[in-house]
Amino acid sequence: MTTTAPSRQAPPAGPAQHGTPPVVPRWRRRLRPYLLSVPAVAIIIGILYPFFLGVYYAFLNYSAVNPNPVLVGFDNFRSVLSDPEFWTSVRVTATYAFVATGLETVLGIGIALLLNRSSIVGRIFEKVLILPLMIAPVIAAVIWKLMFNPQFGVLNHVLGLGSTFDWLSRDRALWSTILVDLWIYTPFVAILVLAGLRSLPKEPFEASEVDGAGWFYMFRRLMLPMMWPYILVAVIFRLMDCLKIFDIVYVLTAGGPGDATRTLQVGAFEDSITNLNYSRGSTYMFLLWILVFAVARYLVSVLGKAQRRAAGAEG
Amino acid sequence: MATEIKPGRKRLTLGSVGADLLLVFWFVFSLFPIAWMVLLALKTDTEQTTTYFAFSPTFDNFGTVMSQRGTDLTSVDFAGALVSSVLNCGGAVLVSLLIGIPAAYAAGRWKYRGSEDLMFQMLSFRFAPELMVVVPLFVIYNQTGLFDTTYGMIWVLQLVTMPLVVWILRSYFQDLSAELEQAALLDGYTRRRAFVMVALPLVRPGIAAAALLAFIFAWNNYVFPLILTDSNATTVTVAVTKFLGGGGQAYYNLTAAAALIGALPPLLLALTIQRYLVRGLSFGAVKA
Amino acid sequence: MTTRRSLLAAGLGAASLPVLNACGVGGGTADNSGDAAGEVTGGFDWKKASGTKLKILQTPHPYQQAFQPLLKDFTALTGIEVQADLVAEADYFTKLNTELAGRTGAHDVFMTGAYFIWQYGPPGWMEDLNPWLQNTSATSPDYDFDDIYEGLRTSTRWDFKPGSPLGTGGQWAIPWGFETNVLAYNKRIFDQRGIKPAESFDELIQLATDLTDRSKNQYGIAFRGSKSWASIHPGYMTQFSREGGKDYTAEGGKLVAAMNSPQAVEFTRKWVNLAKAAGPTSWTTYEYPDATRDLGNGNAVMVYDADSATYPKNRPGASKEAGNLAWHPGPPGPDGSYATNLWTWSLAMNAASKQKLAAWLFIQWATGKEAMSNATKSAFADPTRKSVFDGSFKQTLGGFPGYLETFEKVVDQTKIQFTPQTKFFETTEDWAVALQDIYAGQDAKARLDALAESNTKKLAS
Amino acid sequence: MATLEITGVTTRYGKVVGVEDLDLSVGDGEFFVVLGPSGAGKTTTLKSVAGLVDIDAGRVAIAGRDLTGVEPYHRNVAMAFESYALYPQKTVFENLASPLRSGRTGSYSKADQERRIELVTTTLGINHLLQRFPRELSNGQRQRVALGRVLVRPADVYLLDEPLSHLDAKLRAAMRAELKQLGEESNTTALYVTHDYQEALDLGERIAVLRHGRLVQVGTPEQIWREPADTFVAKALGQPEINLLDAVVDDGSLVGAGAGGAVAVPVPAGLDLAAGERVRLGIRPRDIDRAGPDDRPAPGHLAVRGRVHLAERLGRLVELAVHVGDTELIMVASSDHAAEEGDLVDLHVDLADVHVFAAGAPGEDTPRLGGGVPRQRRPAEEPATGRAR
Repeated sequence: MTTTAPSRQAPPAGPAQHGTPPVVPRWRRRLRPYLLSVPAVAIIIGILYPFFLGVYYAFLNYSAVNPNPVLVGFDNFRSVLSDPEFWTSVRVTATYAFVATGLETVLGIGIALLLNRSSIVGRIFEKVLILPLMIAPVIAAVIWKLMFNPQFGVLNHVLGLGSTFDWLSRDRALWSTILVDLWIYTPFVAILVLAGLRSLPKEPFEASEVDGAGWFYMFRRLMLPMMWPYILVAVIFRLMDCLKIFDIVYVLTAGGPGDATRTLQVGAFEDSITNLNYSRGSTYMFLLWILVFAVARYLVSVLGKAQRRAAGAEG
Repeated sequence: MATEIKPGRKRLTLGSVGADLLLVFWFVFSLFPIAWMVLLALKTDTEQTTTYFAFSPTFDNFGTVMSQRGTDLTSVDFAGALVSSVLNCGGAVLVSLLIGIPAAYAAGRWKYRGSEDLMFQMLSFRFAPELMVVVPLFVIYNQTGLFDTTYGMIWVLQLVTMPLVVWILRSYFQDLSAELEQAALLDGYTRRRAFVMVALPLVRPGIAAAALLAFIFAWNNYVFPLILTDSNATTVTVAVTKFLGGGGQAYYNLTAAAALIGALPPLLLALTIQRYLVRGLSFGAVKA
Repeated sequence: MTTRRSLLAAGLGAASLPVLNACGVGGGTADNSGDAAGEVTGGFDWKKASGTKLKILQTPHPYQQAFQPLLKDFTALTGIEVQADLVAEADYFTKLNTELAGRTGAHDVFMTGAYFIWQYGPPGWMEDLNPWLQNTSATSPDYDFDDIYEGLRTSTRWDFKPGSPLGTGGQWAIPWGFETNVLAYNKRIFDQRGIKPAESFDELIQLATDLTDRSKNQYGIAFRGSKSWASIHPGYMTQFSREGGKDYTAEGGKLVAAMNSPQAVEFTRKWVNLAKAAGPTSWTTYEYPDATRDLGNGNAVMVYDADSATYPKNRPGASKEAGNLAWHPGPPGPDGSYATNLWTWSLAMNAASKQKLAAWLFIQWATGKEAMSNATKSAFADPTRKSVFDGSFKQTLGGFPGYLETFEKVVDQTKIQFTPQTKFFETTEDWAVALQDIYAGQDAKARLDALAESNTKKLAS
Repeated sequence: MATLEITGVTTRYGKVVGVEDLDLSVGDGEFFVVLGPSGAGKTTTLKSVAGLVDIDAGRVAIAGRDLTGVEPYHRNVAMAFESYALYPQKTVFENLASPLRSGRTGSYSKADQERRIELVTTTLGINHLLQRFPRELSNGQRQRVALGRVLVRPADVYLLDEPLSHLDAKLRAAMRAELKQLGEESNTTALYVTHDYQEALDLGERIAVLRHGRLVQVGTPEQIWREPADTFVAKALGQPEINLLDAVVDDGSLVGAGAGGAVAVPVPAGLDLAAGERVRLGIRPRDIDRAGPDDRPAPGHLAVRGRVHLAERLGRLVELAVHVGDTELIMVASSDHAAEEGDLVDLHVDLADVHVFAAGAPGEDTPRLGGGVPRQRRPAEEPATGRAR
């Protein structure tokens, strides 16, 4: 440096220049992430405590008619697992969860991509994208139930379906509840994906644009790999919540007609709250928990891989 | 905008119009029920199920919801429910952020033993069906005096907010180059200050998204406040459903009006937060 | 994995038993009877529990609304403050069941139906009110319990023994308001066509079908069909009983399901076909507000449900068809039976309440002559006291054609037509599911046979 | 400014080795370059010094003070990251002011800060960019800002990770000159990482060559250039790469295999090689001169004749691939002496420029035989003066 670069001046007195700097032992540095997580762990333990109690119920014969329960081992599980109604519920739950999550993911990504073009239409819609999420699902379901009503509902009126089209008939009820789920939660996926999209570095896209890559190529090869972590987080949350779906279904059909929309948690509700058979309800919920657990476990491992791949794609 | 991936302006005409049409299609579907709720909220008791679009609109329902008549119908002061909802959900999100950000940071920044397990635990909050925990919780709350209190709601809402906060933020922290904070350390800042000065502002969109979604989900939660509160800490959502009434008198118009009023706080929050949401994580040059 | 497993172990090891007891599991039924009623001595005085604060749990209902403005009178009379928490009907029992199962006494008094006693009583969640009624120190000499219709008084008594009739055992709740399940119809349309309500079930079917015109969005008759035990008890159970159906028969101390008897199958098939031919399009989601709304809007010409559920639609300005509605007992059975199923909203005391005297004073006041009389003045409710019904209530019935006649025709045969049993909700909801399955095309006989077999088994276990 | 001692440092990332058993000793005020291909552990070395990664063994000392367990912000070192690591939400000015505002690099008034930043940015040619955000800069500008954030502050050691890699050629030359001047004039201890041998030779007072996380050779540029410790070092320096010929000891000569005996150099003094032993000869392309057809080789020079197989023009220079028998020799000639493909050319090489390495399989690196510069643990007493080329 020809001029007097500051660096060449006498080093000013800084703390580092004085005495021995404090030493942080290795074990304390190793401990750091754990320390940061301690409060979270505390919350986990505190809040999962009732959950363990619920699990414990599943091994008792506790119900209103039997308030002095004893341990019955796996009796509840045997009885629930041999009940065809339970397996109907598993099928209904799985259909609901996978169809709803799948459609919401595809729609959510599509909407996010469309909004990300930042056209004028997009900019206006972006402001209202999240509106359906602002209506509590319980209320949203009530509103939709009113709209579905064949006698005075607005849907049959506007769509010209007359007074005889039953949205919640045995054949249609499941799909109609999924429709309501889509309406409420697609914005959730879209907003997560949109936030992720906006956080992507732009250089790789510019580079491949210069290389003359097509839109679809960029989407598949660049954007999707980088977006997977964000998408998967949305999918994980949606799938978990869908597997546990209760409120929308309960308001719209209470699990009917027959058992057409009797999801697992609706079944658990029937047992625990309507029938006051806590142990059977807990067994249902524990089995549901296992199902959610397994699905989440799998998705999280996929997420881990996606994150490593995304890191690769970006780095 | 960080990623304008339409190559060039060539396709602007046809592709762009088509895309806008798709958007319009979605938003008609998305907004119609809300528009219909607004109409419903403007109808009188007799019009609520007998008219579609032609009726004489009135704003009385909004007034009724907030008035003593609303309180008589629901046993809850709606304005009070709004306040406790804001306190419950705001508090819950705040606690989740305070506790969740360090945890998300730790999980996103370091691969340490058990980090994946811990993260999975956080997620597993959401596995348990609410009905499974709510009966034991009810007893515990009554024994500990948390029943029908804001503190109790903040605590139980962690089930809703914490996993969202931690899991959304972890992705952001993972995406954030560690070298930025390292540069700050070498600039002479402590880890905490480096975190606050460098990492935190950069994950702000993530924090905004997580906080907003957590707030909304907490706001919309129904089973917990239904069981764990009465009139002191009860929330807007529970209060809204009370307008559905019973005994053959259902006030759909009041329910819609109440739901719309009840959607205002999260809506205001969303509008405030929106500018953080659209700002990208990378201000352009996080990565080389 | 290590983390999770150890967490699980730690959680279970530390948590299980102590809290379990606290949760009510293992508590048994011994702790509720106590002798709270016996502890009250001396002369009766409304002010005996002055200064306490009472919490009551209610669901919005005409009865509740009628009493809401009167609560301050109670406070003035007794010095007891009342916090009345309302929970929407759809969620009422979720909330109530959780509270009772938790045995925390969060609410001292709660609204309940008679069927709930069958389920809440055996675990000891409800206080037997007999000792309170007997204790002259706790009960005002003016109370006159026998003024309450006898059918109602017995409907809230049971000894919890399967097969035992109602009216035995403890008094678990005091009836507060009640409903008979009868036919409400749109008199304007009937008059237009110059027709009269049906006098037999088959005639009703024919009439309802004739009145149905889907292109004009008008159908003959609305009744509940949703997936709930509550779809069985009003119109269905009433007509079921009139047509000779029984839910269970007692055989050697055991209950055997009889909802698959030939009469029951025949009636059920007709009932479901009626729903198809002349019922609401979305019958399987219909609860009573839906049915009464359609009546009020003029979509449904008749409703077979509780009289007090249809009543509010006839109040001036309350609905489109207000002023056009009339009541009829519904078709009698082949043998002329007007057997009618009863619903009563009653007030019960939480066995875990910590201020039982105050709670009793409230129940006593709310079901007493004066308060009930005042309540029927300000808003409508079928009062449970004969003196009130004959007194202030009859005067409000002027604009309600056929209401009083209907009431008087059926009231003597109005009682709970169900056999009391501790799995009422489970088995009755299964019944409703069976109706939905038949509605969806399953054979009535086969489906009801399966239901009966399953319910017999459930009651035996 | 201070000395820097790295003793037996091993840093691993899980099972992946960053650096292993690294010993380096940098003198007070020395401009020390670490050279190596990517993945050699260069950046890990810097981060180990800075305390940004936990070292698994060994110690780092600055000014004689052991820094084990000392937090980065207490080490008083500055680092320019290869990724720039500029704070995206801050302007260039704020980025540069950041170290001055932390309170750990001294205390500066607002005016002090502005003066220092002005000086540095003027030197780096970025003083017109102060109010811009990093996203509004080109990569070259970003890199200069990153360098500025180091130079703006005092530090015991500057750690510079490829600080010139993203500059265009012209700017790089200019910046290199600036840095060189900095190194010479100031008393700055600097650890400078690069994969560019020219930069290393140009800037380094001494150079350490790393491979797979291990130290291969330390020395002055002269030593590294003249006496590469092994074929890896030899190949790392110079473009085109050094020619390596298998040879056999025959009658006091090293005879290149496959060249039909055309390449034969006497066994250097002090090398004890038995007849028939296999070695490798290393000849740098630039050390091969093209002679005129009648030029006689000077004493101590090797002369061979070959046929030009390929001629590739690289600006002013031409790279020639010359076949001598079955052996290909790469050489660089100035375009004035350009030869056409197919021409016969005479090549002269100073025998002093012929390096002898142990024999090895193709692709295997083998050590220098004799005359190798011993691995040094102490810095040279006097600053190296020689500069290769």
